[in-house]
Amino acid sequence: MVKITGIAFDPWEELSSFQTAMKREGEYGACANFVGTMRDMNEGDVVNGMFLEHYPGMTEKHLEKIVQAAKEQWDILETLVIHRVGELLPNDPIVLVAVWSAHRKDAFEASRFIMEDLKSKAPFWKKESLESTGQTAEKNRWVEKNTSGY
Amino acid sequence: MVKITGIAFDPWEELSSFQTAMKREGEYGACANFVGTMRDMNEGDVVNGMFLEHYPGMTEKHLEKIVQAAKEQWDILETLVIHRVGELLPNDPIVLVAVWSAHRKDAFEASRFIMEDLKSKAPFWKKESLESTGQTAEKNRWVEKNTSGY
Amino acid sequence: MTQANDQMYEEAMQIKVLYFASLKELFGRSEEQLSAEGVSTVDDVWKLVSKGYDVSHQVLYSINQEYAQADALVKAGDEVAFFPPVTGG
Amino acid sequence: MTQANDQMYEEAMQIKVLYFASLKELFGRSEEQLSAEGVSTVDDVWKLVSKGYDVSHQVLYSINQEYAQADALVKAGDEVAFFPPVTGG
Repeated sequence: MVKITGIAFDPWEELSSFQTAMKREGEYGACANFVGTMRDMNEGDVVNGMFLEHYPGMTEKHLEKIVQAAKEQWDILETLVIHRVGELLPNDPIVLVAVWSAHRKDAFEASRFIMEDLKSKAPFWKKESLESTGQTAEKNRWVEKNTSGY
Repeated sequence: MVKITGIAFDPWEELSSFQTAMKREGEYGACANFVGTMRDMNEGDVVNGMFLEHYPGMTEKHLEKIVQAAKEQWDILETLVIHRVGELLPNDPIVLVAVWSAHRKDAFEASRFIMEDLKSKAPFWKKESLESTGQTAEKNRWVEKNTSGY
Repeated sequence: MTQANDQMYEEAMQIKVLYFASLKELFGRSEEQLSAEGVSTVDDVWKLVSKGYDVSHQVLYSINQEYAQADALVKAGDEVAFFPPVTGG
Repeated sequence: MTQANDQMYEEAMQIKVLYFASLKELFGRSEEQLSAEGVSTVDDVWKLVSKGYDVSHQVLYSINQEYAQADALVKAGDEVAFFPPVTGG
């Protein structure tokens, strides 16, 4: 399942309810998941908030395509991808990627693959609101590029 | 934190309460975690239950040592390792390994490293109770060896 | 207008163009219906819309919500988008 | 017993020995206090305790709750354990 949400989400509650709803009791031996959370510092600046823009339509299509590519490469039972958009505050969860499989290798590798593809290709853009300093008022800054996770 | 428990645990509740208690709001940008769950099939046989034996004392020491080794190799803020022992039923969570870090590479790699070391070296042993067939009554079988996750 | 006249002029192609993030701010618009003449590739469209603007960073192209190379062809009715490197997750 | 006599006989070494999983079942015990004579390495201890048993699988050794190689030395008061390959997680 792929979800884009403008409302704050609790990754642990989402994992718990999705896992119950998927009805795979006894089938999955492994769940690997990743939660990305907003930090209050970036490149040495204090960050007060963030606006997450996306390309409605293309975002969902692209995420579905990533998940499909993972399913072709690994033995996967279920996947859950949630991504937040809109106005965020520090400590807000931004993204959740979870993969359930019979054996751990598939879950570990597929969850990281989905996450890296999402970071490098899914059409989202972050704009940070930086803390004002003595000289300058609060200013906004587009994050220029994601770094590789490998 | 390393915990060995004889009582069933809910990994999502454990993650939620540990994350709140660790008081790292705004610091962590990444949490990668793995949950291993008991399946109802193994090597073609239906499994009704499992007994998880461990070496009290050495188990905790060994897990602490793995976590320490991970902390020396990656930039880690917090770790949580929980392992179940005693009598288990299918769909019971067996193990949880979670790593919090500022950036995702550290969390991804350290969580997998801890999990693989745990599977290959931490002193736990599984004995399965297999479903009886027409000819044979229910029997118990020690799992002989864990396979590599790489 | 006669059929003969139609064939003498290249008709303007109607396409929808979207801009995101810093490009949206630079251009002061998020979406426009473009009546484009003499364009065949998505890069032709980009040159047309970005003329006179100083775009310093890398720009990515998509056609109908799929990533496209610069030389990908656009046709009437397509949805074309231009945006900076993505920074989600 | 005189001091001279003490030095003439190698004293029996007291060690605690633990068995786990299938080894515990094979030996019918999980723990014993061993009064071992003529042993110096953990492998010497293993040969002593496993004599007469048919152990078909690999056996791992630990001394004082740390993994030990076969030629690691044991001393009085040590906790030695023998177990099959681990299967947790």
